[in-house]
Amino acid sequence: MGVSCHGAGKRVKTRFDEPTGYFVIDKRVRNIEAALEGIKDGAVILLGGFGVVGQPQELLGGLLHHDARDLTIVSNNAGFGSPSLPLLFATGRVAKLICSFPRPAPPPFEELYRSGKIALEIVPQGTLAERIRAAGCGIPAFYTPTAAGTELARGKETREFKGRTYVMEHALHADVALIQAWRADRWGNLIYRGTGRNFNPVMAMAADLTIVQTRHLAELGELDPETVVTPGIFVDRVVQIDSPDPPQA
Amino acid sequence: MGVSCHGAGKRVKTRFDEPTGYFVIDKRVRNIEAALEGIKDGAVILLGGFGVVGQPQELLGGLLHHDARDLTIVSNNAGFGSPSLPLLFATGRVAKLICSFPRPAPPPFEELYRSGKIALEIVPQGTLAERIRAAGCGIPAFYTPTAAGTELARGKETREFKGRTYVMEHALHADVALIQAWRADRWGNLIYRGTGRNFNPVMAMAADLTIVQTRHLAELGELDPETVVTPGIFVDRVVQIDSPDPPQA
Amino acid sequence: MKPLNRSEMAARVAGDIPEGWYVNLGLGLPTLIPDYIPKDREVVFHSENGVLGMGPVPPKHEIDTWLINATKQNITLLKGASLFHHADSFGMIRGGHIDLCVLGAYEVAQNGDIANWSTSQNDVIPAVGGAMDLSAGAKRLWALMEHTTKDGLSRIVERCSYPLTAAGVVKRVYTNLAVLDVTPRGFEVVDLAPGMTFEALQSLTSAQLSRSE
Amino acid sequence: MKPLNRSEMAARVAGDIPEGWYVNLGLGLPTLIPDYIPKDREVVFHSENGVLGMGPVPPKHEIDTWLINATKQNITLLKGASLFHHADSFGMIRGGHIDLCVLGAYEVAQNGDIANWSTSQNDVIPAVGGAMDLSAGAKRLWALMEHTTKDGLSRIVERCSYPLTAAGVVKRVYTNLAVLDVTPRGFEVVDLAPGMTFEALQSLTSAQLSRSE
Repeated sequence: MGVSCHGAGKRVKTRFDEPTGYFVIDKRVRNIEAALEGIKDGAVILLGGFGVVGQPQELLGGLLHHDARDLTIVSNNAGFGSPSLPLLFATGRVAKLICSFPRPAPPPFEELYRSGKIALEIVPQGTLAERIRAAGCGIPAFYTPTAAGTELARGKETREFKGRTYVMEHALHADVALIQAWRADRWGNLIYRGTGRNFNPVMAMAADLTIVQTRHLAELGELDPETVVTPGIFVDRVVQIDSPDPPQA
Repeated sequence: MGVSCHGAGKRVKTRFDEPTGYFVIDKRVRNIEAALEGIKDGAVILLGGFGVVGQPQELLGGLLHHDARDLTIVSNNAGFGSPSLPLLFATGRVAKLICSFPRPAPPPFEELYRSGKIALEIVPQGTLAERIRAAGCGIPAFYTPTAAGTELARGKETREFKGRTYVMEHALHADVALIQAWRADRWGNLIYRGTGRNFNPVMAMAADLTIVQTRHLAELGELDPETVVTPGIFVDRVVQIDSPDPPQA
Repeated sequence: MKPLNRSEMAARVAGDIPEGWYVNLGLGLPTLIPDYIPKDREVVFHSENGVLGMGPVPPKHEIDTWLINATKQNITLLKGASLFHHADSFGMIRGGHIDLCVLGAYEVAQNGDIANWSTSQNDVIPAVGGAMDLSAGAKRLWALMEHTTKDGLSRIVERCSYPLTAAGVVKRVYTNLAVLDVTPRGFEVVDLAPGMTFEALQSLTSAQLSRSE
Repeated sequence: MKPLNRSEMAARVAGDIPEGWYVNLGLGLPTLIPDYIPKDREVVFHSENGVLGMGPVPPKHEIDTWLINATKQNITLLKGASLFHHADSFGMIRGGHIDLCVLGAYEVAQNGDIANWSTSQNDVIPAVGGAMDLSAGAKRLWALMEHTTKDGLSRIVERCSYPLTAAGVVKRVYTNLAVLDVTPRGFEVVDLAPGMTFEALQSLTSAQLSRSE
């Protein structure tokens, strides 16, 4: 006997722990470069944060020096107040933004948009969150009352339930999610801080490759199981970054 | 000027607090009778718990002495190991059970089922949880791969997305939810214990009247905002009960 | 006749919000409302980026920059507050758990249509945020807005000319000149600014008004 | 020929689970698997009632009765465990985040169909639990079962006679007699119990078997 399925778990990082002789789950990576390894041209990237709070600045900064092109970025905002996202637009490597509120838009985005060099898909904020959650939860489509009877429902299938009109919306799955957490352990369990939570937990569920920058690392067992917000199952890589607090708003 | 909308918020319990002279939110009620007041004939009742863990035994016990008839109970189990649910079935006041796993069924349920006196709708456990969440979140229907091609999808609409067949499922809304929490405050914020969480948080969202029995009351501000599982907005009534821990399994 | 100023408009709305309501406030004018809620009433403010129990803007030296509201101002948390993620937050909204949402608007029509997200002009990047979700999901939607444009055109209209945010959802409109209910018979005047008459209001309003019974 | 006993069957599966996998185990036989995972491998067990990082059954005096698994046995939590509600738990399952689910079964067919929830007999109350969600949602579904009924009828079949739990989802079957892969060409024998031959196995199996290449 002895057919092995070893190594088939592409999502899970394990390592041989010399002192114990055990094969353990360890999703920590050394630096931002290692965290962003393997992002491909044409990737759809979920970007956590609401404004700058909870937006993974250093991962975004790393993406500036990456060579992946033709990216689709999914983010609630277009980079207002963000040090890194406008610079990423300026590289010309973002082909499309899926967004609920791209105002006020930073200059590079505004310019690319006006000259037709970047595509923009406006999605109502709650529909955006629910489409991402649906992708994470194996729901290919759902119905919502949001946007029924408006321009944003144009061309979309609608349906009546109990006399009210609803719009069918599809799951929004991604290749990569870039997440900011407050504390994380080697299994990838995450806890957020304040309103830095926002889109991060649902985005963490909805990508093939979920990459987390965390302010603090915790020992396994330090995070209370009752208070973990994102269970490690959704996380592929964790990099610890001494990022500054968000600026005063 | 002075058109008042006062009192229109039927879901919210407020009271005049004499010492401060303030009108404050206070969802606490004195006893089980007050907690269960107003449940009507024909009510659809969501019942929290997985097995007996997280099942609100004392609220269920109170329902035994209630006069509402023709009830529909939505519960993961049919009362195995539960002191109260089998007794409720025995009253003959439950017309229908919506359930994922009614085995082993307690004698009164088994008998009523065999004699056709109680209707049984079997729903896959994940579909049950998602239908309840959908009701709480304003999603009238969604698609799931679960049960596609099986007896439980018979008569249901199906649809292909990217070559795979999915079943359309509808939101499961209720008149009443009976919830067990570990700690609660007067705003109705809830924290659960261990696997007592189970269906309780989604059920709390999906009923017109959400009634909570809690083991402990907390002062407002004692529950950490980061760790509240059910925000008070979903809760109508809270009764503190010195209920025993679940029995050894 | 003296139109209400911005503070008076916010105070006028605040006075109508009963204790115990869960309330979401849109960008702009509505964000002034919490300052005018009578101090003896507990009202719970929701911010769609994941906060229930939002407190006032803190003094500079007490700011926690990890706490912002939907307008991206720093906020505080009241005792009893809770934090949650975006899908849960919009579940509250879409699921009808928010008692009241107060939004600014470009136009409100007599059938309850609201337009507040896009002026359809190509020189402005469109942005909807949570306005469509809130309009479709809250138990009650009130609009808070200037009665007319700077050029004197009525924003209270028979039919919206701008793209809709949601159809048939506004229950009440608070302007600097009046309070109007949206009824099956169209706009009904509930209240007038000091010195304003029904006739004068009608002359400034393109939609037909009726008196409250 | 000596068929594997229940412990040996569980151990046979356990040996094939690599470190780092997230694994959900169905009722019955599969619940024995964790005892046989090699101690040097971190495997994370999921229980659909809201636990990730389930540990072994505790000694009596250390039981926390608020912690149970899907079989409703008291459990422990490992370091790194997390707790969540039912919709989140089945989101993990349906969303394809569970690497492996091992279920018991009445029958598995050569096209990957599995029947494990109902025998269609009127004298048993039907009960599905999470079996359909797990079958449809896990990345891989393995079945762990006796090769034949007590009466010697094959449970490895051309076509299921009992109502399906899910269609076309089983990747591998572990029985007391063999390990079979479900392939586009039907069942392929991957491994045989000690002393068992391909021919003897085929004679006990109603579906056509082929040899692994």
